[in-house]
This record gives sequence, C-alpha cells and structure tokens, in this order.
Amino acid sequence: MNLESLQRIDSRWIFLAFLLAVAIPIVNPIGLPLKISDNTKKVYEAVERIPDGGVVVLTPDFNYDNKGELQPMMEAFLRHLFLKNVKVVSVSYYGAASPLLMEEAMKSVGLEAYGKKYGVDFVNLGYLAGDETAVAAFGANVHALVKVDYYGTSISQLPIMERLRTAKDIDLEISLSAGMNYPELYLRQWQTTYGTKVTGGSVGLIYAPLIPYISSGQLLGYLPSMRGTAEYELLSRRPASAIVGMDSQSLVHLVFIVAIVICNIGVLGSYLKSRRGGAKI
Amino acid sequence: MNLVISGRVADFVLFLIFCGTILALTLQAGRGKRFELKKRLPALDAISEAIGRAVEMGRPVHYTPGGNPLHGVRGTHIQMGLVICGHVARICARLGAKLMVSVATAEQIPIAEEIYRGAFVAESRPEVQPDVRFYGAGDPSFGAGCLGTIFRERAAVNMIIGGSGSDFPIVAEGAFRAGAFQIGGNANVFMIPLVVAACDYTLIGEELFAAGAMLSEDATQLAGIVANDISKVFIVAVILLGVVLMTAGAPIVLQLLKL
Amino acid sequence: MTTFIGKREIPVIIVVILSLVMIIPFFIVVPALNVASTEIQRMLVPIAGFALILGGLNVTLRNAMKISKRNKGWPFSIVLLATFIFFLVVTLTPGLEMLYTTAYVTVLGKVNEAIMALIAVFMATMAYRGFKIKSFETCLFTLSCLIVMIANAPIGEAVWAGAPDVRNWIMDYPNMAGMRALNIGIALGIIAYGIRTMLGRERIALGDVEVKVKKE
Amino acid sequence: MTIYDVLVSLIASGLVLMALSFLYRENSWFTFAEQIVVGGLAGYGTAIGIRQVYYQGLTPIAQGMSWYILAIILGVLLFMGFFKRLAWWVRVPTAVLIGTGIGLNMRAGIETQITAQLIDTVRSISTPSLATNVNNLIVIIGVCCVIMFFFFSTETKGALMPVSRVGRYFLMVALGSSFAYAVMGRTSLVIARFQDLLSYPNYYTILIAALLILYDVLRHRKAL
Repeated sequence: MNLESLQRIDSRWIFLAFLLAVAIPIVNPIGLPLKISDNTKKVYEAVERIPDGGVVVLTPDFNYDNKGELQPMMEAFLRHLFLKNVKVVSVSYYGAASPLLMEEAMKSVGLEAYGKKYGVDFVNLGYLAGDETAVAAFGANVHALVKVDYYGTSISQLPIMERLRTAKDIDLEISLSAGMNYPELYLRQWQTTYGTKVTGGSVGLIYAPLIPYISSGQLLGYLPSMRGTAEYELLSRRPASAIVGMDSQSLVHLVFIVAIVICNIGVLGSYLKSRRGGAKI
Repeated sequence: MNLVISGRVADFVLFLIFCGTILALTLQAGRGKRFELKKRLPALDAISEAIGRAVEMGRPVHYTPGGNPLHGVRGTHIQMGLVICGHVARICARLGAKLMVSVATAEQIPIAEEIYRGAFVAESRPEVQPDVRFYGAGDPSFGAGCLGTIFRERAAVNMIIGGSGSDFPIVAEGAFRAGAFQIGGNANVFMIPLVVAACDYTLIGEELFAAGAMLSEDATQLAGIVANDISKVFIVAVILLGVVLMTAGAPIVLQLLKL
Repeated sequence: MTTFIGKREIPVIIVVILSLVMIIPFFIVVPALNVASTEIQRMLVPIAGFALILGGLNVTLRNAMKISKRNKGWPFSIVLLATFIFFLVVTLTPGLEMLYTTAYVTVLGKVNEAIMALIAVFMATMAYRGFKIKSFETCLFTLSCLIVMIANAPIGEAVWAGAPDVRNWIMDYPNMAGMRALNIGIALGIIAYGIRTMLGRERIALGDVEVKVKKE
Repeated sequence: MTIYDVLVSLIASGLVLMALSFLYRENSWFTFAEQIVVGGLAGYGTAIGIRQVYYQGLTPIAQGMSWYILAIILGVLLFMGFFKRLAWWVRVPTAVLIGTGIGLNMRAGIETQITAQLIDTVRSISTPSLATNVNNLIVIIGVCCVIMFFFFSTETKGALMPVSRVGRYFLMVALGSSFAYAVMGRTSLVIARFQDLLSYPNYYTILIAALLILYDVLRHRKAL
C-alpha cells in the first residue's frame, strides 16, 4: 500500500468526519464520562458561598460570534443562581448585542419557573459604552451612571437597585468574556479598589493566558469554554446543552488526533520510500 | 508629592531605558553610522519570489492586514500590516502583478487606497486604480468576503500580514483551496499557532515589527532593531540577576520591579 | 532632518502629539492630560462612525458599479444591495424593533455563527496539513498539541488518567515561558515601531510610500 | 410554534446550510449566503455608524461641547479619498487614529507585556520543594532562550546557537499546546449550530441539502 498518499487525503473527507463527529452525539447522546476539575469546583463554591440575599453582577461580554461557547455557560450560571435567594444584575460593557443575548438566555431559562420577578430579583441594565472608564464609573456610583434599565424603566422604580449602590455591594462578579481584557478590567477596577470577588468563564482561545490569575487566587476559578460549562452543569445537577455537546467535543478531538496521526503516517511513508529509493525528500 | 504614578515607577524607568536605547542608536545612524542585520527572515525573501511566480502564472496577489481598529488594542499590528502592504504594493507594481487588498475595518479603506496609489505612482505606474475591498464590519463578513474574493479571482499568493483575528482560518483555507502560496504574519499570541500551522512562510511576534524596517533597508530604522537587541540582553540580564539574588534570599530586583 | 514644516510633516506631528498625550498621563501625574486622553478616546467614536458610513458607501458603490457594468456575478450584487438597504432601514427606523430582532438575531446572527463555525472545521484541515513531523522542532510542535488535545477531550481522561496533569504542566511552564517571551518581544517591537513613526522615519502607514525598497 | 416562527427558522437554517456548503465545494449557494452576510453587516454597520455620529458626535455639540466639531471635521476628511485632488487629506484623520493607537499600544505593552511578565519570571530556585525548583528553572531558561531567539543583529552561531535552538524548542511546544486550546473553543460554535439544525423544523433543510449534494456528486461522477 502506498503510505505516502495518506498525506494528500481530500480535505472534504476530513470535513465529513468532523461534521459526523458533531452530529452523531447530538442525535444519539453517548454519555461519555466526565471528570470534574478543581477549577470548576472553585467556581461552583464561589457561587454557593454567596450570602442569602446577596447581589451578583453578571456581565455577558460577548456577542453573536461567541454565542455558541458562552450562551450555555450564562444559562448554567442563571439556573444555579435562581435556585438561591440572590439578586442578579446583568450589565455589559462589550457591545450592543450582549443585552439581546441576555434576553434570549432569560427566555430559555424562564424567570417565572423559579418564582422570581423582574425588577425584584433580576434586572438587565443593557450595554454601557466606554470600556474601562464605564467599569470604573459603575464601581464608584451605579446610580450616577445608570439611569434606566434596558427596557427604559427608571432604575429608581426597581427595588433590586436599592441594594446596589457601589461595587462594595457586589457579593460576586461573574464575567463571561470573549476578550482577555474583560476579566482584567474587573480585577483592576473593582477587586483592587473594592475587594470584589471575581469569577466567571471565557472562550477557549483566551483561557490559557488567564491561568496565572487563577493560580494567584485573583480569579475564584474560571470556566474554560464548553468544557467548563459541562462540568458546571454536572455539579449544579442541571444538565443542559453543554453536557450533550461534550460527547461531540470528544469525538471532534478524536477526529483531530486521527487526522494528525494519519498525516504523519504518510510522512513516515515518504521517509521510508526515500530511504529505500536512496533519493532525498 | 508623587510625580510618577505609584506602582508604575518600574514601568516608567524600563520604558525610558528602551526608548533611550532606540533614540540613541537612531541618532547615531542619522550621523552616518551603518547598522546591519545578520539574521535574514526567509519570509521576506519569499515575498518577492512569490509575487514573481504570481506574475508568471498570470494570477493576482491578495493581501490583507487583518481586522482590528487602527486605534485599538492591536492597532499597531494593523499599522505594521499596512506598512508591509506598502512594500508589497511596490514590488507588485515593479513586477507587474495585479494586487488586491482586503481590509477588515472601514477606517483602513482611505489610507490603504492612499498607500496603494502611492506605491504604484512611485514605481511610475499611476494608471493603476487602487483595488481595496471592504466587506462590512465584523469577522464573519470579512472572512466570507475574503474567502469569496480569493477563490473567485484565483489568487496565486495570499499574504495575511498584520493583526488578523478569528477570521484567519477562513481566509487561510480559502487560499489553500484556491491553490495559493501563503505568507502569514501575526503578533497576536492567540493566532500565532494557527499561522504557523497554516502558512508556508511566517513572520511571528517581533519579526512582524522588524520586517518593516528590514524591507525599508533604511539605516535609521534598522538602528531601532539593533537597539531592541540591546534591550533584550538587558532584560535577560535583569531576569538572571533577579533569579540569582532571589535564590540567595534577597528579592531586591523583584521589589524594584514592583515599584 | 528637514528644517521646515511641510505638508508631509503634518501627519507625523499629529502622531507625536497624540501618542505623547496617551503615554505621559499613564506614567506621570498630569491631571489635565489624563482628562485629555480620555476625551480624545471618546472623540474617536464619532470618527469611527464616519468610517463605518464610508465602509457602507464603499461596498454599495463597488457593487453598483458591478451591476451597471454587468460584470461576472452581477445578480449577486443585487442581492447584496437589497440586504444592505433592508438592514440599514430596519436598524435605523424606530418602530421596527420586532423586525430588527427577527432579521438580526434570528437570521443574520445564525449565518454569522455558521461562518464562524467554518473556522473550527477549517482548523481540522489546518491541523492535518500543518502538523507534519519532519524535524525535532515539528515533533515538539505536534506532540505538545496531541497531548493537550487528548487531555482536553473528555474521553481522553478515561483513556489516559494522567493526561490532564501533563497538560497542566505544559500549560503552566513551557507554554507560559514561550508565550511570555513572545509577549516581551512584541512589546519591544511595538516600542521600536512607535518611535520610528514618531521620528518620521516610518511613514508608510501614514500614507507616504517613499522608502527605498531593496532590489532583487 | 406559529407558522411565522417555522418560516423564519427555515430561512435561517437554509442560509446556515448555504454558508456551510463551502465545505463541499465553492458554489452559487455559498456566494448567495456570502452576499447576504456582507450586505447585512455592511448595512447594519452603516446604521451603527450613523447612530454613533449622531449620539456621540452631534449630540455633544448640541450640549455645548463645541470641541466635538473637530471630530466631525476629521470624520468628514475620511471621505476625501473620493476626490483625487483632495485625497491627501485622508492622512490627517488616519494620523489621529494611528497616533492614538501607538500611544495606547506602547503604554499597555510596557506594563502588561513586560513588567508584569518580568515580575513573575524572577523566581527563586532554592525553595524547599525540588519540583518547584525544576519548574521555575524551566520557566527562567525558557523565557531567556525565547527572547534570545528573536535576535536579529548577529548571526546565530557560537554561544548563541544552542540558546537560540532551545528557544525555538520552547516556542514550538508553546505554539502546539495553544493550538489545541483554540480547537476546543471553536468546536463549540459548530456544536451549537448543529444542535439548532437538528431540531424541528430545521432538519428538513438538511435533507434537501443532502439530496442536492448527492445529485452533484453523481453528476460529476458521470462526467468523469
């Protein structure tokens, strides 16, 4: 057999394998085992340790490009938070699309299902432009910066906002980030100044550079992409889309590994051939 | 009274050292001292070779500096992409290749056209109209648009040099399918692995910033690169000194850096 | 050095002033410059807005030209122009919020995601072609990728229990060292480039293509 | 689900499949989806641009912040590229953007990319734990060697040769492992898309797409 040709498989076969690896577990979940990492446990405990009636600020700092990765994570956090007696304030500094995503997440989680009320237990403050300056201003005085919520209601009419005046009142900040600077913003502006606890999760691409913050304890754990979400869903005993996705993840990684190995068998083939033939590669 | 913001004293001192080295050597070069770089970057030699091949094949060259705002977090990467674009455009003009430039953010359009026009005028081909394409703000539309352009125009060379973001794999795959030779350059640490995996020749990290100076062959610009080499020796010395003192139980360097 | 300030020096002077306004208040306590630097950053927002309008104009003009000249694929340009006008109107007109949500969120958002999903699939072929072991270096490149992939796949732990530990070690030490040095180099490169531009030596990004290009 | 919802859902998944059809081969369906994305985002972007100019450019002027007129003038100068004789003026607003970019990048680089990294690299190699010592040594050697790998002014020979080579090894390990991390994130996007495509009523579109591809495969086989 000609091993060399393994280097030149038509890319379409790889695409097909990839798509099948994604689709099969969605139609027919396999239920592969999943080990929960310490990192995820840290995030879970940070949420569990919020005092009764505490205030959580959830910042969805991503848009439609990263919805697939972070939307399930946001929903997992919301499902867990609504089981507890906490107030959830959602605000975004990333872009105009983020509050829309929050709205979608609320639709799929369902506020009423948990016996919560908008304005009392949850509020969506929408998007605040100005990046770091806005984050700093929000931490110093929320009521001076924000006048109305996403739907145009004055925040003086929302009972939940009486609990949140400065970043000191925040019991936990959950940052869902598609860019590395977002968790850094909250660490810099809120944690160093007001001692706010920060946790959350990010897209896989920016996770590795954030590891130093986790090991130094500045971030109370941080969920990497869909993997973290799946572990979190398992811990909070609320399985949803991410766990199903994990089977696909496994198979996709397998496709990558097999593709790399096959190609290298091909490389070995041409090496052997050149040695036998005495020709240079 | 504090003059320097507390916590940034070390930053400021380091900044002054690096800038001072560069300024000093640039002044020397301005007085006529020659600076030469011994290390060649293969990617730079590949540029004119690839363009030459594109001319032989009669197929166009595609260039993109990638997608980030000029004033944003990775603004300088894009600016560097535009600088190299100028050099590439001149080579294209000289060899008679058709050049297409795709830009990902709208504020690059006018300046890219200026660079394109300037390069062709400098090589006395003022009749060529700038071919700068824009596909709507956002990674997905840029990726899709680039893919379509490269594929339909059957580009022979694809250069993604600058600060391309998540759109990179789409552009690179489109170019591969069109059978294009690829030269990639990136200084975004998240994207460098993909660039290395996908491109035939690469300019990664600092090489991207050095490339502009090397292509210009201007002694005053090369002086900056040499100055950076001195800064690197200095950084390594600081690290080693710090480690030795730290191991001996005296974290002096660490305390100084944290000032 | 030129002794007079000509037309060509104006962009360079602007660059020098603005970059100093950005850099100085970062290190030195100058309240006035601090205010100026935030204010300038806020003033860039409307400029970027104008750029977006220019972008829209660029896209429409190019495609209108294509239609009028009946260039290859001109019917597609009609589709593009129709979509352009539809989204422009729907986003700007008050009272069309429902239609906007449906059009942007439900339709365009999903197609955007699909294009972004292509990235993942393309990365598979990129890995297939890019990770060829031909030397010791490429061997390291491939092996580190394979190990981390095995550890990242949930199934990987079931096959090789030690994989996550190896991955964590790679990420925490060799990976961090490599990435850190890359970052230091990039920061130095940016400083050198910045000073080159501020001294007026590197003017191509400012639109001035008058440098010597090396001869073959 | 109302008929309206079903219809919208079918249109969306149809377009998604058109976009994905590039995986099979370049075709008119993909070009169609591409034009929709480009046109849609360009239109949306233009609308956002008009809003930005109005709310963050003209509104401040109306409120008495007259210096925003400067921003408006600079913005208008961007359009000078359309007039050949005035094209030079686009360099002015571009210089403003570039200057700000250089300033911001330089100051961010020195703090986060140099000093913070140096602080974490200066580590002790005489801690009680041997493993920590070895790991710290690896970090120190790695950082120094990779820095020296990007050395341009002298030829890599003599004492610099092994240093540069070790630097290259470290770089390769770092890049390989980072690639693997990127895979995980991007795959989630495909999974989300497919979870959507494989739900009611979207799977009908998959059926149609599969039939179209099958037809195309058979047609091309005959031609061979």
